[in-house]
Amino acid sequence: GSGSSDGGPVRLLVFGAPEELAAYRTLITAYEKARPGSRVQLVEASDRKDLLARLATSVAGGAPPDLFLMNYRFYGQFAAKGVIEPLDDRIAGSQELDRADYYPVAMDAFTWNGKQLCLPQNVSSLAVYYNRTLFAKYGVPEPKAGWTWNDMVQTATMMTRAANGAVIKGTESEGAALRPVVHGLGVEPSIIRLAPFVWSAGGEIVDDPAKPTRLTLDGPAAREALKNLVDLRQAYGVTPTDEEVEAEDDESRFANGRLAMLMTSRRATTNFRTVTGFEWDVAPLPVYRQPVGVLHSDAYCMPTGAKNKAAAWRFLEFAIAEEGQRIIAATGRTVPSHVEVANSTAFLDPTQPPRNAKVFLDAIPTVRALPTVSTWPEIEDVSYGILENAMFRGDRLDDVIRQLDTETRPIFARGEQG
Amino acid sequence: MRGRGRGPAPLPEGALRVWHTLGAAFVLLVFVPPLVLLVSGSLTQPGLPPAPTPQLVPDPLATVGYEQAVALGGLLRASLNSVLVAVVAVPLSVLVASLAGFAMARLAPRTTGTVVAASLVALMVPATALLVPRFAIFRVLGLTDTLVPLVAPALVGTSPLYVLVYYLAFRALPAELYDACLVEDLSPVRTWWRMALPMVRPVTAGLTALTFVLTWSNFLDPLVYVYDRDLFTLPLALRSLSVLDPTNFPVFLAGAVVATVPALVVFVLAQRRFLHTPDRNGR
Amino acid sequence: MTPDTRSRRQLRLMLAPYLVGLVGLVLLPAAVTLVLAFTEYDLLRAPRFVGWDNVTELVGDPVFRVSLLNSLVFALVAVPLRLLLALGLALLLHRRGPAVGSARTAAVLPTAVPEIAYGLLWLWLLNPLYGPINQVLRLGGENGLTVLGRTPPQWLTDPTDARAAIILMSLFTIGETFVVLLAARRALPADVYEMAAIEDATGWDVFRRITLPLMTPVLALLLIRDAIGSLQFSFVPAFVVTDGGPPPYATTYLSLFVYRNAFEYLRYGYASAATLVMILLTVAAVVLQWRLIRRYRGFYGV
Amino acid sequence: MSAAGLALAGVSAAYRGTEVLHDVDLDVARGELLVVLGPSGAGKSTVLRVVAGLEPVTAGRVLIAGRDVTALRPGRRDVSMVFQSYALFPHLTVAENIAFGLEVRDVPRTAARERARAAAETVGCAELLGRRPGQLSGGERQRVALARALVREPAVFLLDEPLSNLDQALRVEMRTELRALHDRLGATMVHVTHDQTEALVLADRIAVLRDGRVEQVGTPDEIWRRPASVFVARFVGSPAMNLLPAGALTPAGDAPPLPATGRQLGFRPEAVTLTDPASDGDGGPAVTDRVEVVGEDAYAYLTLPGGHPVVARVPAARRPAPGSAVRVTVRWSDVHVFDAASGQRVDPA
Amino acid sequence: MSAAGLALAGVSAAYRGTEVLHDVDLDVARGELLVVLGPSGAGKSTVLRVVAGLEPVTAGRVLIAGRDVTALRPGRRDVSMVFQSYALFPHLTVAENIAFGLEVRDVPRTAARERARAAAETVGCAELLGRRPGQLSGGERQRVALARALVREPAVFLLDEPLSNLDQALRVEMRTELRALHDRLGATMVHVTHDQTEALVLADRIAVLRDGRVEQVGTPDEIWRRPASVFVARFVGSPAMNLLPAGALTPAGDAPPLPATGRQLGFRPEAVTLTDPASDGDGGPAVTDRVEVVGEDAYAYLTLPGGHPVVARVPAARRPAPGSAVRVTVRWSDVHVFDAASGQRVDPA
Ligand SMILES: Nc1ncnc2c1ncn2[C@@H]1O[C@H](COP(=O)(O)OP(=O)(O)OP(=O)(O)O)[C@@H](O)[C@H]1O
Ligand SMILES: Nc1ncnc2c1ncn2[C@@H]1O[C@H](COP(=O)(O)OP(=O)(O)OP(=O)(O)O)[C@@H](O)[C@H]1O
Ligand SMILES: [Mg+2]
Ligand SMILES: [Mg+2]
Repeated sequence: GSGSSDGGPVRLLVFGAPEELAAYRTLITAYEKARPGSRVQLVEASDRKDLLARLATSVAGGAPPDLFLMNYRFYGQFAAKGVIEPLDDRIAGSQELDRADYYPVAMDAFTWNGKQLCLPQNVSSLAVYYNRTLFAKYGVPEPKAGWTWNDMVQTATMMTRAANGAVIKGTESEGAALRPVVHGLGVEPSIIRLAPFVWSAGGEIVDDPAKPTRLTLDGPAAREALKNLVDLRQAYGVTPTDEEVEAEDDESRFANGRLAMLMTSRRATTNFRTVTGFEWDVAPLPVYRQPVGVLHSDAYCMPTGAKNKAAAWRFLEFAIAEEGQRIIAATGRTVPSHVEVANSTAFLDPTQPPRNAKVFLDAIPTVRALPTVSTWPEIEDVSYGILENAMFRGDRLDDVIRQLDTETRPIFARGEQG
Repeated sequence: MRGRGRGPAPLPEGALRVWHTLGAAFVLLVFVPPLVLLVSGSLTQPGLPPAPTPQLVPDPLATVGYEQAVALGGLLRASLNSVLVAVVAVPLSVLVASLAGFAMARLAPRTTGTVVAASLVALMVPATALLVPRFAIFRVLGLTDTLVPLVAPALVGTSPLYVLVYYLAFRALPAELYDACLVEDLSPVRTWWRMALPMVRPVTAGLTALTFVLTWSNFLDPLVYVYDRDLFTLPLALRSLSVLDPTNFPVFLAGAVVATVPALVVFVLAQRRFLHTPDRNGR
Repeated sequence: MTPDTRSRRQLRLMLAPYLVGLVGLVLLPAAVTLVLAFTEYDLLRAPRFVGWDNVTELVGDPVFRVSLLNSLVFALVAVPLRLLLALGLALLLHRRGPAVGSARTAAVLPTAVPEIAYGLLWLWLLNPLYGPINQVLRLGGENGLTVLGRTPPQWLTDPTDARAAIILMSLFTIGETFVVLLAARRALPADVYEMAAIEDATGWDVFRRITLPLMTPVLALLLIRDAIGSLQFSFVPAFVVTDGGPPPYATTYLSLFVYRNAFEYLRYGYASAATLVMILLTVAAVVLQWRLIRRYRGFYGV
Repeated sequence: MSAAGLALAGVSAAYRGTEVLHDVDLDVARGELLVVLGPSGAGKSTVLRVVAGLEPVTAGRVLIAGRDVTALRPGRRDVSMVFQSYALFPHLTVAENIAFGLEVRDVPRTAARERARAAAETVGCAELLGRRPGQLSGGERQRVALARALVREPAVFLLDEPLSNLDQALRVEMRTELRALHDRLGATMVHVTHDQTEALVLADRIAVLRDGRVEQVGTPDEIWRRPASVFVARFVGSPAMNLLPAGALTPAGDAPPLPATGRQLGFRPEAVTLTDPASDGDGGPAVTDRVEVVGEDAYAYLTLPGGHPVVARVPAARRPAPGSAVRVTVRWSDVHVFDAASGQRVDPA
Repeated sequence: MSAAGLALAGVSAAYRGTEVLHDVDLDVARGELLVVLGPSGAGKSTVLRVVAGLEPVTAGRVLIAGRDVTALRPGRRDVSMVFQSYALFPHLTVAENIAFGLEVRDVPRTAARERARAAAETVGCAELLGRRPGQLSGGERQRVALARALVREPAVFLLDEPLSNLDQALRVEMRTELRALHDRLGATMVHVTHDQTEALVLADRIAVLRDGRVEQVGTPDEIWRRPASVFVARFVGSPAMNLLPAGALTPAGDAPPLPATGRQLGFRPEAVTLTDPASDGDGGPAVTDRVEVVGEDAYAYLTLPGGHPVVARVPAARRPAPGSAVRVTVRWSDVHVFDAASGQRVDPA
């Protein structure tokens, strides 16, 4: 039968904002309807940290969920420890799944020691969301494909406006009344935001993408990209200050119509679709030398200790295959990993913003993945602190780069990779 | 037994009252605003850009926050679960704590000393250190994904501190009262029930309220032990609201209000016990 | 008078549920965790014994040192403040009077707010631009400055201000201490206070010579509890409000350090070692306090 | 009367609305020792508490040394007090308890301790100085409470049954000490007791309280010899004064004729003489019900023919046997006449 | 002596290592009322606590109704007790306090309340039933404590100064009630008091305790008339017995010759007769120091030529003036002879 073999429901551990969780519930309802008798129980965590805590304790306690959804940047620590069930055999035996249907870059990101451990549900990349209404209001040309970093800085500068509509420089206004009411650009100072520009400038993030041992931001290209990122705040003042970010994060600032451009992934779309006050769209990332994107992808993984593997697999098949992908894509949350679905109206729905959704698809051929070393989450956390201080406090660039190197090196050393 | 009469007035009544009232007013001024802000914040229209000036009465006044909080967070179901846990865990916890505190006050000093030391040690153990081993225990007992692990802390009186507080309270009762009970051939349990427990009613009221709050706001345990959304308790539901973006603060403040109100009610009820039962001196 | 056998048996039975809980739910699990401090354990694979490696690594770990320092500073500042505040409130509000009832309720209200909700509330209150606190501070000032012409505190971005914010938050949740002290104060015999009144003892004398010594056992317990509690300071505020920042680790307390390592970086063994250090520290602090209290008690002889 | 040491003028007091003192007037001269007598619950302690300022008055004024202290807080009234319940500080040693009042008044520590020791010696508890109240017997506690009151030299001493838990011997001793102290200090003292001997021996004047009203104030002699009412007459003296309707017995001596109704005659057991019924002389016949022997004295409980009970004090050696018939004589000079309706004393015109 | 109601055999007891009872032997017959007398701190309360089982013995045995209860817990000893400090439950009303012992023994609630009311009436606090102890006067509390003990019918009643805070009149009344109750129930009672009259009137026998040792046990008459030691002689009776070295005074009557040293003569104030120094007759001269008047009686404090003090009881009406010279006569039949060294009674051979 199609009912779950061990009786209990398939437990799927995910995290997300309430709207995202609603999307998963939609998927599950559809599945249970399509496969009568099957039951899937959504185990909800509110954020990644909660999910990790749950996952780890339950694995340690010997009762892990049957499936969990996880970003490739964070799955390394589980992959390395052999707690994720390789899926190759099941894929091979599957009627519904064909490797070839999926973007290889996403599939590869979840390959560990040659084994396919998880199956990606989405393949996203960074894009620049922009407020068309604002651009129109101030008569600034909208960003377009192929624009450069300098174009972006210039656009951002032009879009940083005071209450009276005049262009102002955010740096002069520290602590003063003349805070910009509209900031030109929102971008968070993290490795994952920095990476595509480093690559685009011809640099590298780590010494060896397969077996990284250190961050290599000391290379000239990487250094330039980093400096330019920091200068957005320190020299041009086009991004909000840390105080302003704490007061109102970039995503809400954008949603509230006071941020002209925001660099983020597909994830924000669900939220922005609720915006009614203005029109918005997406543009590709600016480039230095060649266009490069950075991969954002989440996948379903099955713990080796799962009790309900067969049933879990059946749900996984459904979720990853065309129908499942359509359902999730319709919520706006994902750029489907299934090539066909991605190019269908389920994703490129012309009735829904962003009109330029194709930007995400166009970027896919150029995206690169970050390393999946098992200690990567720790490296991101450490470097985020350092980068934040660089961007907002204006730490000396040399110190920043040295600090990044020395503080992450031991973490790399502890890491394991596939 | 000593002590008589109503509270005396070491200061002339008038001056004393003024001082106490002034003090009380000051306390109100300091402690109430955060909560008023909580309520007023929760009544703000979500999704609007934040107001640049402080607003005590939000404009426009909106209950959308509550609607969204209830819908998004599944607050109703979660409230029900929280109530369920509290209804079982709080009385159980107070029972365990008062029984243990009483036993400690009456047992030989050596036994008591050991238990006190063990309780202090237990107080020192951070909650995070217990999650994983406890998970294993609960799994062996087949109790994960039930509400039982959320009730389990009642076995330690929710916090060993409460056991110790009971212990001190029982120990402070005049020895003659215990003697009188001995002469009346009361077994320890009955001495506890008929004499000691009624004598420390304010302590019980206070600890019940505190136990309720701790149980009610327990966040780590359900996070780790409860899988089923239908078993979520309020803090978990709130936690999922906390990932909303900041412009939606009315939604999570509304959730916070919903989660806070029952605790407040319990506190006010307990407080009434404090106020209206005369204390040991008939005040 | 030591109880007879039957009573003893009954008393032991009364103690039994608590002991079961204490051992089964706290001491045993804690022991397991502490044993894991000497292993490398990632929660996923079997633990591997590594001896003192974790501890050695801790000693050299700058993040750990910062967290430790943060926790100690927090304890040194917040614990006395909290206790004094709660004691002051208990003494102020222990007798009936107009508004006293409401004031008592008000004083425990913040404690009644579930931790997460409380964190969310403060996250909003402390918002540097739109938070009510800074909005009030800016009242009357110009250009986003306070009346005194200063920039209002950068609660979430300046390390010192952020630490202050966490302490401020903790000062409002003294309900537990307050309630316990209030109950203790109300249990004190009235005639003794009448006696003191006749002797014209000043408020200070009454406090120092009567109230304080009579309440010493409870105060001692609370002091120790609070010291313990703040060293492993329930990490929710740091977790929800500041996320350990401002960068790099301004409000990363030991508890957050432990949580991160254990559940985010899956270094459970390492986190256990930190827990071990934390517990040892607490033991040291408790023993020290105990001694001080003992000396004090010797003086007053409670 | 010399300058007022303490005065209560029209004082009323209430506990939660129930008035327990009604319009009490009392004047205690400076240096006088007033004993307050009265049945349990009469309001004796309340009087002291009102003077000390521990209870507010609902009406009237309290003056200490001529100063109106009604609105003053207790500490400002310059009184010291022994509580009926002792009110010892449980956490302080005996020495610290006694020295408390001095130390909070900033008497140097050593001086305070020295005076505490002296006071403890006065009440005979010097060897207990290092103990805590919990380790003392009842009488020892009471002595500590007394020492604590005596260690200071206030304007007024308020002593609420300070000797009730002491044995007779010690009580006599303490009584003498108290009197000596009082004479030495010239202190104003208000002393509540239910021990008649104590009251009669110690007091300059006695105030008899009944249901929160002052029934009579007078010297011990007045109280004893000229009780103002039946209540005072019967309350003071043990066994209580005999009370008969006029006519039930004809006293010996030059008694004026009395209206047969509306009057009551009172006479103490000491005023009764028993003679052999066989012997002649006046006096009525009576039957002995029972006899109580107290040391050298015995009390014979008799019944007169009309069924009226009479108690007589006789030497223990010459007590009648229970059941035996006796002849009862009462000296007229020892007889008090009261109005039967009001209970007030009626002095033969 | 009838079957033992209560027996202490070689009982010692200690507080934290300090022995306060030394080898106490006491036998109380079933239905007997034993009064324990002794100075403050003598160990009277401790005796009761040992009997009740509230303090362990360090040696010896306690028997109640012939049963060895030394190892039994208090509740199993079938005693009820009035605590010196009352030990009322502050959270219960008077009615609940009194009924407590019954209700915990599963007497039906209404029956318990009924008996509680009856007991409250016995001690005269029926109108207080709804109050809490905090709202009572000292004497009222004591009566409640007494009622709580009397409401049951145990094998032994232990009453620790149950009347100390009552006024004389009430005390006499309660004393009679207690005696009547005792006679009615045939209960064994141990009653601690420091009121001599109470002891003498109430007791079947009196045990005098001194520093944790039994000094004498005997009927009131024996204690009064044949005190076994100087201590008992002086402790019982007020003012205390006069004590002179043999030779200081020659009693009247057929006194046998006494060795001049090594003996002490004791005689009560009642045994002294004062005569006018001018009148003749035997008796030595003395000077009156001061006079205390207690109702009908007066106590004259005299000094003999050798400087020895003597107290005499005289009728108040015929008291000598302070400072006046008198002649002192003592009846030989009322004189007690004690060994000067040991203080023990010496009976003329
Ligand atoms: N808990 C205690 N710890 C230490 N010593 C005590 C304790 N209780 C009583 N004592 C001492 O034991 C002795 C006897 O005490 P007990 O109470 O039996 O005296 P008592 O004869 O009842 O005196 P009183 O008439 O004053 O009540 C006293 O010297 C007293 O100080
Ligand atoms: N706190 C109180 N609340 C209510 N009534 C009280 C309170 N204290 C005393 N009373 C009542 O007031 C009356 C007088 O009490 P008070 O203590 O003055 O009596 P007392 O003369 O000292 O008696 P005793 O000799 O028994 O100590 C009594 O009827 C008593 O019941
Ligand atoms: Mg009184
Ligand atoms: Mg005693």
